Amino acid sequence: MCVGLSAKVVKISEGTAVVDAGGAKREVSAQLLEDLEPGDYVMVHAGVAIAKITDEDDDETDQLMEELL
Amino acid sequence: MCVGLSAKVVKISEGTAVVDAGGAKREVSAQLLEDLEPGDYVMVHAGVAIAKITDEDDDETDQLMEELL
Amino acid sequence: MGEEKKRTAREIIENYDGAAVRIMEVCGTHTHEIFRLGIRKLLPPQVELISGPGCPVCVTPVGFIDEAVWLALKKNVTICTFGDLVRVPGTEMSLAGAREKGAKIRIVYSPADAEKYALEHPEEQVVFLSVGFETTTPAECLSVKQAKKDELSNYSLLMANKTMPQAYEALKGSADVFLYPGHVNAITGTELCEDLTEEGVSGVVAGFTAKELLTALAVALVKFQEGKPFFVNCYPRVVKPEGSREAQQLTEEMTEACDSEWRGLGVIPKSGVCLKKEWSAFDARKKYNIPSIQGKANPACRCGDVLQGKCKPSDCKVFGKVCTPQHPVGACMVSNEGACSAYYAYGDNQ
Amino acid sequence: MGEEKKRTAREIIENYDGAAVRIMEVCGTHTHEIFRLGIRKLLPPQVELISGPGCPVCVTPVGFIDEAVWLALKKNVTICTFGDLVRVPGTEMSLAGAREKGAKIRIVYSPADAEKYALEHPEEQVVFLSVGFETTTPAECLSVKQAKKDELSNYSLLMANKTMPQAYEALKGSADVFLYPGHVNAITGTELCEDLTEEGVSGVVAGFTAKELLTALAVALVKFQEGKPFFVNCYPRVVKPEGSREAQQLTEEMTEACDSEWRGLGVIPKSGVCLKKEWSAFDARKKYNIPSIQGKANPACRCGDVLQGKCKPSDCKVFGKVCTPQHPVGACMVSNEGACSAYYAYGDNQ
Amino acid sequence: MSSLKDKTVTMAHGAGGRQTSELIDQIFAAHFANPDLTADDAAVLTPPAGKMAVSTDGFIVSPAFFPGGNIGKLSICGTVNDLACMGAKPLYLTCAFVIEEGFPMEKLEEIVSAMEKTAAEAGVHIVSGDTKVAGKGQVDGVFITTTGMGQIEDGVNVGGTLAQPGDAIIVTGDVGRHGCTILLAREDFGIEANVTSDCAPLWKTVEAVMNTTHDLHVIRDATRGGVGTVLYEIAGQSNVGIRLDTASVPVAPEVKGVCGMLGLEPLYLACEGRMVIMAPKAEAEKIVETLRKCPYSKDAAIIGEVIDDQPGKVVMTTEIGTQALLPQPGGELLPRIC
Amino acid sequence: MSSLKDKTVTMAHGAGGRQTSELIDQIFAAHFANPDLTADDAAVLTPPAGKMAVSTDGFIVSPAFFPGGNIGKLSICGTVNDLACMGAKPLYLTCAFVIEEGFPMEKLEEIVSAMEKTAAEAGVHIVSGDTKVAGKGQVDGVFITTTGMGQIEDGVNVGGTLAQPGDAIIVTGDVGRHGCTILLAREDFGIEANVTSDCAPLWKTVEAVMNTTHDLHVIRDATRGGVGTVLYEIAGQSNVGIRLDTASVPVAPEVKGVCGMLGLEPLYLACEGRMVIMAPKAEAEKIVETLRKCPYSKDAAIIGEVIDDQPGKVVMTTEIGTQALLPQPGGELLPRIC
Ligand code: SF4
Ligand code: SF4
Ligand SMILES: [Mg+2]
Ligand SMILES: [Mg+2]
Ligand SMILES: [Mg+2]
Ligand SMILES: [Mg+2]
Ligand SMILES: [Mg+2]
Ligand SMILES: [Mg+2]
Ligand SMILES: [Mg+2]
Ligand SMILES: [Mg+2]
Ligand SMILES: [Mg+2]
Ligand SMILES: [Mg+2]
Repeated sequence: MCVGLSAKVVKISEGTAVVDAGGAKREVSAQLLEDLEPGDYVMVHAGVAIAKITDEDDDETDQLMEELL
Repeated sequence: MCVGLSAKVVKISEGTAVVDAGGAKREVSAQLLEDLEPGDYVMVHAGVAIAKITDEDDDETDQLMEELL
Repeated sequence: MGEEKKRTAREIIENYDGAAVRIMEVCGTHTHEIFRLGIRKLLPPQVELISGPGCPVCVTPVGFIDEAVWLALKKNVTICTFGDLVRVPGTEMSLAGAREKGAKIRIVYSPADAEKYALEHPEEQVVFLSVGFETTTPAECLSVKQAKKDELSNYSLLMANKTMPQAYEALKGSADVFLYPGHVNAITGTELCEDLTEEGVSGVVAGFTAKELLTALAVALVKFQEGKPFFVNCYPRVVKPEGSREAQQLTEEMTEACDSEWRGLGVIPKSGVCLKKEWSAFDARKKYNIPSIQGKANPACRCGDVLQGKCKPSDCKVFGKVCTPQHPVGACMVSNEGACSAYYAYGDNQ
Repeated sequence: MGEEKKRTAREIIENYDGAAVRIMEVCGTHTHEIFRLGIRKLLPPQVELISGPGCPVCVTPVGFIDEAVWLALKKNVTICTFGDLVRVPGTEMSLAGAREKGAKIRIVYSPADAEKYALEHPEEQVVFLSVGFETTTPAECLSVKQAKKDELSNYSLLMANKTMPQAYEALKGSADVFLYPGHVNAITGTELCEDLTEEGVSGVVAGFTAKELLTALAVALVKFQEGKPFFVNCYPRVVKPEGSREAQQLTEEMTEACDSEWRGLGVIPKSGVCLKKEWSAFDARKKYNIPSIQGKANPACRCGDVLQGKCKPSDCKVFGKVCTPQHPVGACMVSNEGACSAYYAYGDNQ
Repeated sequence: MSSLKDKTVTMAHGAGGRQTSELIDQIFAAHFANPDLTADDAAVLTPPAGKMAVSTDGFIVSPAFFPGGNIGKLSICGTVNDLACMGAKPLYLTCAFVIEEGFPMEKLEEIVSAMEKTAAEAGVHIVSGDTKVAGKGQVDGVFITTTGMGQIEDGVNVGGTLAQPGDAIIVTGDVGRHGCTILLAREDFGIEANVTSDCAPLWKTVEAVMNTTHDLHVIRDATRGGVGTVLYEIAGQSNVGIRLDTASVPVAPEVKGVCGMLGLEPLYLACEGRMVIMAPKAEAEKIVETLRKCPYSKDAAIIGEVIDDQPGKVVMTTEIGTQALLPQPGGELLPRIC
Repeated sequence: MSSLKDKTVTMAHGAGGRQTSELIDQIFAAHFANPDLTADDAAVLTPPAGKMAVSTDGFIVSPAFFPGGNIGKLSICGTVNDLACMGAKPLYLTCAFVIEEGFPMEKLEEIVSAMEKTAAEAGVHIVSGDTKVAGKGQVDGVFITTTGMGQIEDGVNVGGTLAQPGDAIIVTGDVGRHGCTILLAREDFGIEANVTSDCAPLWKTVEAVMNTTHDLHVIRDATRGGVGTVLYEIAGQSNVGIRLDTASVPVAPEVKGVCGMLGLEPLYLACEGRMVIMAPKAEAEKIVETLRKCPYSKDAAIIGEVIDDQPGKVVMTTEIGTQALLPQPGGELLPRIC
């Protein structure tokens, strides 16, 4: 049940957003995130957008590895 | 729905009687008939024994014809 | 007279050579049995059998079905009923149609079973569709008495009960001889019928076996030839002159006369019975505050005329075409005891 | 360092030749992904992965299921739940078993959907089975807020929500390094984890993709070799040091800490959250006056030890024999994210 | 199998995975085992020689258990008898179950065990099956669909269009027992009577008749709608009249009693182990003699004849010697009888 | 048929009398008409030459109408495909309906019309049927059981036990569409995606493959339980290992998205128009080439191979190049998908 999903915001209404993951769309709560805009990527859990994602991809980890080593 | 059935009383309880027609038995109300006894024949309608029958058969009609003609 | 004595009822009927005579089977069960036994085929042409208003299902007006449908669908009530009522068309739909929409409709053998069901299902509201003549009304009253004894608050009757005397009055002149409904007389006795002879109305009480029916018809024909109004109880093994005192008392104790609508005959004053005030907790109309519903019968349907003997089922334009037991347009086609259904089932050729 | 720089995370892991190290995946989703990706096979023998208590379904005690079953069967309540809870065994039966007996059990994607269902079905009483850690609690709080806005009196939560910090305390010493659950940290931030280094507890926050997991493990191994307690946020695209202020505020506003029973860990003081007094109309325990139920887990089940990393699923005597995902004995076998279920699904040979 | 006690059918049994296989192994395969039964997508069979008869029927009878049988026995009898009606020896049978979540496993086994026994008696192999589980309240208990394949015996040509004036009409036993049993089993009417369903597999019976004579015109099982409906069907299909001697139609007194109480006609109550046979009068006595030696047709009787008068109609000779039409079959309000 | 508007199926339609006949005439016979269709108790058919394949399945999918098909289309595809899996050309089909009182007649006709179209496409004759009506609430809408008979083509020998190490594993198109469609159609999850069921009759597809090569070992339709369940089944039945190249399994992005949201594995979602084929590697390219020319298998792909390692198991090559077991199929909580 802890599944989290990164998805793209395609529509914003009051307090809710429609997110898209590979063409699968669903309305989720946007109440925990201010200033969400279409085009943003968010992490969705249990129907709530819980975090804005800086990067759609996990490329940041490359940087992390760079720094580490 | 007006079907009436002549049946034999096989058991008497308080206010009810079990009647038998060819082996099909059912509990019916005996509240409209006093002094019902096992062995009596009754006319049953909608779950109520509505009349005691003098004769199981319709032989009485023979007599009627006799008288008439 | 020695030879004549031995003539059987059947011979009397087949050889009747008297004046033209119209005999009305008041009771639907008689209609059905007469068909089943092929008795109509025995009759000489001048003897006409007319089917009367004696099927409680057939005379129940469209509005009654509408009330039951309303209770089932709007009030979520469990309807308990004799099976014949289930397919009678209402204005919008029959009870079978309501059941398709999720209504709970239970067919029971007796009102006592409906009361028992209510006792065993306290979470449901149960209404019994109370139709019938003097024969059936006591059974329905008994169920209410039992409900009171069981302290049920979820059982009531939707009543369309009727009594025969007013109908006889209304039908006077429709026939020369009435074949009185044996089981009604078993309850009411024969006094009224005897009294009717004084008004010139003839009749015989008939039973339901082949022999009883033939005898009653034979008696009717013989007596008719004698030329005077007559009454003969041809069902003495069941019908006593005084009827059933217990049933009469019960009905009197619990019900009172009211105006009642008969399909085809319209409202006949004081031809119905309803529960007295002290039993009104068991009166579904009061309990559920049923709005006054004006049922609309299909205008093509001539049930009314059929019930009064004014026409034969086969005279109705839709008989056997649009109106069949599978797709009944009127109540007379639904009930096994209805004249249209009997004409249809046993063929037009009788 | 020029060459080393290019070593991939995978190489670091495969070639780790440092001291023996026990890494605990706190989060069930991590356990599952690590199995799915076959990462365990890459590990040298001195690196041990232990599955921790981070699956909300697994740590939910038997009594909670019993409460839900009681609501469903005795109070005729419609239970809305995440799918994973449906087959978790209760003392007498699971929710699937209750459904066989006629209980209404609906699987929903989010608490908001449960609230919406309640709004659209005012005739039903709806209870959402509120489980989860810091990540999920905000979603459940939001549904209650919405229910208040919609003026619902038929929606409430049966809560078994938990928080991680107390669990970390309880598990201190079970492992050398914690793989922190990324989505919990997305809400709570990283302060607590950083503070834990001062108590000597090391850990990294990990994401969920292959690259993120490998990187987090590599970072953990490299840092572990350095010999000092450490903390690294290896999931920066989602986890910010401050976490989600909005979520923290919401949870603070609506809930308060309470003691909570964890399967295997027993009651941990202040490790649960429940609705504050002003929201108690939405608390199913108060609303339905649920009797105190002492759930009895199957004594053969070692879920508790598994959740604490004290044993592997395969050390449980009934694992894979009596206890399978088809007939789960304990919660760890039911949830996809449970350690027993992962060991079973991906085979014992890993 | 005491291990089934208290077990129920769950949604997982219908999900197509391991538990479906367990159910198949423990219940279905255990009882249906025979060389033709497949675990694959389809059974591979040797087709019948000559012409093949194929029939399918769904069974939804409520209650599923009734005096004289259960839905399992019924589901085999129904299809075996439909094949037998075509003069076909039943060879193969498939069965598809839809089961309500929570259905007791012991009851399921009782049903399957009755199927096994009845199939064995009829000499038919169950070759393939299917199981679906529907959620609580989405199906009432258990529904079974069986499909049968049979080999049409050489030299026999029967069918609903082949009745001829002069044929005798034979019924293989007393009528209406199954319909009456189901009515009573539902307990809605509070009537008790010692009536059991006539449900029986009749291939052996038909085979015995075919061994007596090949001069047969119609064989039909009188299921939904009873003997009355069958007679009207044949009268219509063959465009002949039918004269029925009501007095010679065998009816158990209990069935008569129940019908009297409820205002029903036994001729329109379902049978599940009765055939109506039409054959030239010259053959009729022989046929009846054969039937009376078979276990399910001891009360076989000639009940009428095919006439050229009144095509499409069924005419009864009544108890007073008159002729009257048998009322035409209508849309009766009967419970789920098959 | 505008006359069906507002009409519903009533109990009388299931009573076996005149209204049952009307329903059969107006709906079933009208759509299923073909020379083999019977009005009698059983159809009389010419049996297939050689070996005969027989398969039965019950269909209870909810909702009965979904993007890409309905229960009628599904009921034909399911059985046709089970026959095709045995290398059998579908010849005859029977269908038994259980219909809920009050079911709209127009919807029924839509279902039957889809059956007609699909049967025609598959070249199969519907030969016999049955209709039962259950009371409101005793069945959910409409259930259909179909049974198919087919002729096993000469020279082809396929079966679940015949997979051999070295076989290539082919899937005929993208996976999980049907299961995903049904999940979405139930609207319980509030997810929207442009996904339609892959439901299709595949006999022509299989025939094309058989015309390409007779060197085939396994053909199986990936229905309940999806491709993952089929692979485990075959691995068990043939006692071989299976290596799956996860990256080459075709999955529509929308299906991936939905699975991501709900935490499901596309390999375990049902298909109703996808076959898994196992054949020697040398034949694989040819087979895929043929498949890509057929209408329902444009996305056919080789997704793995049969190995002698790890018998009974399915091993995936993961995105990081490691080997991991595909999780074993379990008792998923899925809605009624077939
Ligand atoms: S045939 Fe039908 S429409 Fe005509 S009078 Fe009779 S019931 Fe009414
Ligand atoms: S295998 Fe089953 S019984 Fe054993 S610990 Fe895991 S869940 Fe509990
Ligand atoms: Mg059949
Ligand atoms: Mg049949
Ligand atoms: Mg038949
Ligand atoms: Mg199947
Ligand atoms: Mg049920
Ligand atoms: Mg099949
Ligand atoms: Mg199949
Ligand atoms: Mg298949
Ligand atoms: Mg049939
Ligand atoms: Mg329904």
